[in-house]
Amino acid sequence: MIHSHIKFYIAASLPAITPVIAAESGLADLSLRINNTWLLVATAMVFMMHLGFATLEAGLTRSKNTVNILFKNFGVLALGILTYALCGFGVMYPDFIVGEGMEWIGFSGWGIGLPEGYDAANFQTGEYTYWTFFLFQAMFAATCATIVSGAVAERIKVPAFLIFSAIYVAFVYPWLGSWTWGNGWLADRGFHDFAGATVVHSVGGWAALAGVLVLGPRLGKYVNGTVKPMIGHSLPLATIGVFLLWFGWYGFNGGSVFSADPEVLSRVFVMTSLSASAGVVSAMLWSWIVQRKPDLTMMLNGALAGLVGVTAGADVLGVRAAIIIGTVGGILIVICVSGFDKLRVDDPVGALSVHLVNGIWGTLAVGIFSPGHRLGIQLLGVIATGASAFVMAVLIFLVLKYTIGVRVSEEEEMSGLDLGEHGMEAYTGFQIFTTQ
Amino acid sequence: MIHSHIKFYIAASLPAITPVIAAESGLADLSLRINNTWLLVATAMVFMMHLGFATLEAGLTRSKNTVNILFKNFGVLALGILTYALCGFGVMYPDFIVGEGMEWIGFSGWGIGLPEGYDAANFQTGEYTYWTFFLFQAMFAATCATIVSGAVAERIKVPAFLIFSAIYVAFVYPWLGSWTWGNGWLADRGFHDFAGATVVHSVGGWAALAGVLVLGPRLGKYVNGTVKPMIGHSLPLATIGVFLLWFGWYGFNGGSVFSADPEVLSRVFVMTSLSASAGVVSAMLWSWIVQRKPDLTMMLNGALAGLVGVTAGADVLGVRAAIIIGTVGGILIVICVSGFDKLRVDDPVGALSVHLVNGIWGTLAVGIFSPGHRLGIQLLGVIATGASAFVMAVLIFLVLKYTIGVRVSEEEEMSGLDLGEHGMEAYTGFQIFTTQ
Amino acid sequence: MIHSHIKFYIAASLPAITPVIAAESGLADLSLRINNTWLLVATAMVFMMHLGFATLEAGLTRSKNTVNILFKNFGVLALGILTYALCGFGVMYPDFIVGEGMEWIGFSGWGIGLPEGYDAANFQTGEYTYWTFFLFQAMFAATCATIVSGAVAERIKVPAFLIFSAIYVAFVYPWLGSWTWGNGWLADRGFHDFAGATVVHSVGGWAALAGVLVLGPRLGKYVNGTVKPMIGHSLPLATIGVFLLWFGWYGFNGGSVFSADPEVLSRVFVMTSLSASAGVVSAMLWSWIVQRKPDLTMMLNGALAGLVGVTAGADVLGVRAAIIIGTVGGILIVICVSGFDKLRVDDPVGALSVHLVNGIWGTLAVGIFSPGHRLGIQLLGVIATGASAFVMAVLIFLVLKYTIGVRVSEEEEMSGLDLGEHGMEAYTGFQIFTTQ
Amino acid sequence: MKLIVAYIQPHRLNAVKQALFEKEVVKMSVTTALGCGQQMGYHETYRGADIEVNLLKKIRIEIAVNEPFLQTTIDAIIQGARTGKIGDGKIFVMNLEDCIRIRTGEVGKDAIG
Amino acid sequence: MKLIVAYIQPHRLNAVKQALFEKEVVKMSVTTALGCGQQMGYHETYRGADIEVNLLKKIRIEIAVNEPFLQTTIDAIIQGARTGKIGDGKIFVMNLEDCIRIRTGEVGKDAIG
Amino acid sequence: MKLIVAYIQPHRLNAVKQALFEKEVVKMSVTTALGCGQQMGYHETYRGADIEVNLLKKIRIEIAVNEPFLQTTIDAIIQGARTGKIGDGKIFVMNLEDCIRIRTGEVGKDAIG
Ligand SMILES: Nc1ncnc2c1ncn2[C@@H]1O[C@H](COP(=O)(O)OP(=O)(O)O)[C@@H](O)[C@H]1O
Ligand SMILES: Nc1ncnc2c1ncn2[C@@H]1O[C@H](COP(=O)(O)OP(=O)(O)O)[C@@H](O)[C@H]1O
Ligand SMILES: Nc1ncnc2c1ncn2[C@@H]1O[C@H](COP(=O)(O)OP(=O)(O)O)[C@@H](O)[C@H]1O
Repeated sequence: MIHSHIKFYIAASLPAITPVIAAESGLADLSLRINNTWLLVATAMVFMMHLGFATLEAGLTRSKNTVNILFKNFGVLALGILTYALCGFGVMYPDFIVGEGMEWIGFSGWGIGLPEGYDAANFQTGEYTYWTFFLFQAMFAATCATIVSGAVAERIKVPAFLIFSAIYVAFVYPWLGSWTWGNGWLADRGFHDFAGATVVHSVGGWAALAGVLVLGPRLGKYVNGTVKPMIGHSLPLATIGVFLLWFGWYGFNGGSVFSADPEVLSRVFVMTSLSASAGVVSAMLWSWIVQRKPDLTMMLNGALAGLVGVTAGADVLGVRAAIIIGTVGGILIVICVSGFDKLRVDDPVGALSVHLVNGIWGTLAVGIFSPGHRLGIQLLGVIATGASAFVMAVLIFLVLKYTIGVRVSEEEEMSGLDLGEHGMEAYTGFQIFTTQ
Repeated sequence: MIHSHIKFYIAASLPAITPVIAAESGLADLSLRINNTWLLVATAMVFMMHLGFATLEAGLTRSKNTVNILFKNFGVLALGILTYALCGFGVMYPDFIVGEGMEWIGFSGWGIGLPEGYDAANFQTGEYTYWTFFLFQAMFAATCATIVSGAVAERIKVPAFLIFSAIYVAFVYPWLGSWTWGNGWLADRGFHDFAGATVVHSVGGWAALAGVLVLGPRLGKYVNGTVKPMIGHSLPLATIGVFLLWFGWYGFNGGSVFSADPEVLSRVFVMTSLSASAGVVSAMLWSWIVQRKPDLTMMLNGALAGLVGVTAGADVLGVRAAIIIGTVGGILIVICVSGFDKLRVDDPVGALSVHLVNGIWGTLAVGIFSPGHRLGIQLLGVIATGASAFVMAVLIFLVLKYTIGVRVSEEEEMSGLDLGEHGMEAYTGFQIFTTQ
Repeated sequence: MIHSHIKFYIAASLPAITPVIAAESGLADLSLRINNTWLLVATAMVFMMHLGFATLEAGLTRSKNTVNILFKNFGVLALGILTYALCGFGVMYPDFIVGEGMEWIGFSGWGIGLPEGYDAANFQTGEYTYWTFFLFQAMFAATCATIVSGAVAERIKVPAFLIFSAIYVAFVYPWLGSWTWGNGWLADRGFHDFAGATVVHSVGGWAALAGVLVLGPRLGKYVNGTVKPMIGHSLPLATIGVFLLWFGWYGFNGGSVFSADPEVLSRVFVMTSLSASAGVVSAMLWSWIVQRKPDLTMMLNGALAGLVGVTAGADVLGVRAAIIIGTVGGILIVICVSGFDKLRVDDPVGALSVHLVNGIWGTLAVGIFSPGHRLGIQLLGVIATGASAFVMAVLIFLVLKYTIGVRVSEEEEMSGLDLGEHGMEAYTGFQIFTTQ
Repeated sequence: MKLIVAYIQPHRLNAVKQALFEKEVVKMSVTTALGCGQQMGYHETYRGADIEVNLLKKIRIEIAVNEPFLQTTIDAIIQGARTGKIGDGKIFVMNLEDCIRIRTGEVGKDAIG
Repeated sequence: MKLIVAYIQPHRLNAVKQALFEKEVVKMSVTTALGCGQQMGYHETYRGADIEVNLLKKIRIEIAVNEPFLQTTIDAIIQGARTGKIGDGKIFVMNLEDCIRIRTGEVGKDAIG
Repeated sequence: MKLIVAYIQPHRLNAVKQALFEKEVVKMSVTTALGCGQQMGYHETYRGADIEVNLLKKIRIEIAVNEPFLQTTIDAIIQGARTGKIGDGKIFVMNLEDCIRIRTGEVGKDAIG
């Protein structure tokens, strides 16, 4: 360990024979070094979003399903990374060379790895290595699957969820993503989705909607025309989750700059912060007016609304637009959370209001506020991506429904998926009312 | 996304026509790139301190007030960022150009934004962009408000807290801060407060003291001359909080270097760690002696004492001084927590002992241990900033008290602010004694 | 604060008189700046692992011992940093100049600090400063002690644990570590342990085994030949812990590159992620088969198994090897957790299966999968380091046993160490069955 | 006056409350409990080791009633709680000698409702 | 011997304990409970939906006493618990047939105190 | 029929269950409780302030039995719970007037077991 770095250092400083050339290539080398390191730090931050999702979703659901939701969120991260490595990455970025080193899996061309003689560092852009790019993308892919987890919580069978996630991350998400990020037809038309309000969040949101519709509402949620709230069991967990998501979003949006360019990167950080803050304050005030008391869970979702919304255009929007996007997002949350309930669309954690609705809103907002982009194209991207995502998600869920089944038995749902699916309790020893 | 970086890269490497000049400007560009990226990472780490405060304060208070404290800490972050953008930043750094792009708010010169033709990147110092500097400062401002939250917990009305925080972040904190950091009169006299032991922590601590005094102690805390402990409901939450605060402090102190200068930055990291560690060990031993058992909550506060203490001089102090500062800080915690109780100053989370007392101690310690600084000037800074902060905080709280009221009703206090202010419970389903 | 950076900036850009030389030295300076900053960020990430250990171990033990485990994990971090500064660092890196500035402690040559006239920045390698190197190493040292904490949980006396940790961090860990990392005899023979699968994890694991054997199993764990599971009280806490450990591992492995070299660093990130993911999936499937339900706690340990395993060779292994290491690790977890129970080796949190078993497996795997390394040497390193660690740990524990005693009284164990050692409850007010 | 103690399945509480409300029995006290009954428990594994779980989550309801309400109340509880599966629970009836409303000091039959 | 069961407001527990201690009733057992009584509950909103909360947090105290202490104990509970507001709670009295101290095996009146 | 209520030390629950099972008393209901008894509590400090802890964690067991089982059950509880130290707990016995099995509607002696 203590020796190993020395060779790298020498590599960087030795070839000083022709100083000017050395300085030139040294500059490029250092530039790569900075940008790549930032991107890896950003990757680790996006990783934290998965803990954020896990705790947020656990907090907003009932204690009898907590092990299950932690399981799903943790499992889908691992499964997502592996699936994306095996196949998703190749689908999403057709121009990247992949496939060497994994022929043993049975399908040449799949998997990740550099062919002999290629250099990960100066692989394509000179701003980051092949490996960095893969991992950052893999974290995004897993995020998309995690969004579904919360919406289908408290009733989906574990195998159904895992299979759905694997297929979605392996094929659907990367295929749709390639339209915008893989030099596809939406990119060609000028569709702008900076860090994935549509490509990640809406695509996840549409799958969540598909899941919710195929599964139906939780038992006892809508009784005789009234909505029976099923209250989340731990708001500290939920709050921890949103803080971590916000933290991770600096990596999610900041990493999407794909370099450490000071001007752009710092703008992205500021716009992200302002939009999130505006989402919090507007959801707070709006829920205060509508529900007569300021609702913590609405504020938490409000922050996420602002974050999702600004994701589409954090690189091209100004202070005013960021604040407006967040403010509208916060209000949308309060409206949509009850709105979906009125439509009997049962989304335990507000994933649809956050990721789907605000993913759409944020993507359109780029067309509204950024002079360089057209609302029509933005709308096209939203519709094309959304419709495809929804149709495919519904298809997968329906196939699962009529094969292995998607929903746990009534009895299991009543006693909780923790006992039913995992034979475990989240809080052993605690005396807890599991009457809901 | 995949394309967008290319232009930045070209910008950095293309103008290689006159190599030497290119190397020169390339070096400056890369230097900016590194420093700015570090500062943004540090900003995200300071962001985490807000989660730290939220969980620490929630953990050290009773479960019937948990939603309320999470609400306050989460809300004040968002409100703080927005308020600081709207006005605080302009007050604190009068030399920075602000105000363009936000005239719509109604007061020209307020808000943030760069005038046409300015370049955020090489805005002033060449070490970081305008936007980076703003956001880092905004996180600090919100920190100051969050300190108050814990001390006034379990009895303050939500509107009173939010209004106080907004005013404090918009005017008081930045105005006092400008004396030291905005090229003000204390800076001129050589007052040294590296990362804000006085400017942030004491200023927050004085406001906390003002709030505590205006509010009075919690019902049932001091009965017939005896102190009735009101025990925090979740020490895991509290412990998570302190770990996160310590983590965030690397960004708080490390970012305050305002560059990635290796020598200074690494010293700051080490001194921060040593002082915090010394605070833990000394609070552990001291509480072991005084209370006959080692007290986890004292250790947690002890770590924070060391962190606050070293904040004033982490850039100029050595190993020995850092350890002494932490050691004294840990002892101060154990003494002051009971001391404030004896004075019937009811601070549920120990915010005064941590931020106020150790903010003062750390600032003075610079005068004691650093040859380049004078104790007299340090004392002057402590007194001038402290007195002003305290007087203004008392004034604001008194105005609030006699207008909208600052304290919830006795009945609400008994049944808990979660139900009273928010109509929500933090732990739905759990059977919890809310007898205190 | 706002002024202070200016001098550093000048230092970096001014000496441009002879441009070529300036560019040369500027490049070296910037390279140092990047690498050093990355290493400090990695240090902060490793710091987070301590929160990860604290929450994981708290979650997997019973609520009546939660304060105690938080105390131990928090205290050992502080104690570890101080002890390592006082003496461990000097033992581990005999070639580094230490000892100045701490003679007051009573033993010249101990402590940390730079002699007059030395420059921390270009101290040895030019890739990071003296201070950075120390702090990164100190975090590792504390990690080693923390591993023990979980295995001996729920029955060890606080003073015994603290004294053991201090001695282990001060002498045993650094001495054994110096063989591999301090230019010692194992390094000379080509033993490869990239980031410490043996040097940190196994060394911690052997100490854990020693502690478990000297202490004996928890009361009521093995009754009449059957294993009575003592179920962890909070799986959300445990899950948070593993997420944080995974996050921190990016710093643990990534920092061990000891530079921001893009190629190596990004490979290390990817291999770390793949191995962890494979560990999760394989532990999930394996526990599903063996226990008939997928076990969240096994998955959590499975992730750690993958992480520990890949730690030995993340810099030299490929995609395939990383996935195999994780897969085997996940299966090892499921087998070993029950295996140790069958041997009546009572390890409440699975620390032995994770750190000891997978530390060994990962170290050997380097010999299997990396062409440049020999299995024989790897085995030699495992045995030499392991045997020495185990013998010394047993010795220390035995001395403690026959002097101050290592195990709490039966009565205290029944009512919980939180009351016995600390006079505090972790969850005040909650109605909890403490019947186990 | 009688004191009724009923152990029911947690998820039947709402139905029981509903059934009681319909019979205008609106006063009751509820706690959680662990119960061991005919439902002999089940086996689980935790980290590979076998666990015999024979204390299952139950809800304990305590209702004080005047005699005329006794049967109605019992019937309502049964109606709300019965699923026909093992574990549905038990109802216990004890004699209640006195009842006092703390607020007013009322005693006996008047205090119950 | 009698068994007293009292439901009180959570935050009156300290006052009740105090009042009992003054009357030298120092033995008791306490649990949390949810209660539904005259205090008909209240409405809340959670994420925009209406919740009817009619099970409020209460404290359940169980005290076994010998007859001579019965009235004193009841009075002390009332003294500590009464605020005059709806929700103050109820006291139930049952006959206690036997009482055994596990430690010594003492039975009856001697075992209670 | 009798209703037995026993307060025991939490960590004796397993032993009590074991002892009861051996006597074929397999039905019971268990809750947590805080108890104040001869064990007069102890003093702690929290953040430097003194706390008088006099409500200690206990387990409350409720068992309905037919008369012939009464003594066996009591003996089994004592056997499982006794350590000889203060705080071992108490057993209370009340008359049980009726018992109904919700699932089948059986009443009385048949419903208990
Ligand atoms: N004899 C008893 N004493 C105390 N509690 C009992 C007794 N019998 C049953 N219970 C309670 O009732 C619950 C349901 O009992 P069970 O025998 O499973 O019901 P069922 O016979 O309707 O299937 C048990 O879990 C326990 O809490
Ligand atoms: N008939 C009853 N059966 C069981 N518990 C009761 C009954 N009446 C009251 N309680 C308990 O007493 C508590 C207070 O009752 P409530 O009628 O609100 O008191 P008050 O009449 O003094 O205002 C209730 O929440 C409930 O727990
Ligand atoms: N008179 C009583 N009324 C209600 N509960 C009691 C009474 N006496 C004892 N208990 C319960 O029994 C527990 C043990 O009582 P204690 O007097 O400490 O037992 P022992 O006399 O065996 O040492 C108490 O904590 C309390 O929960």
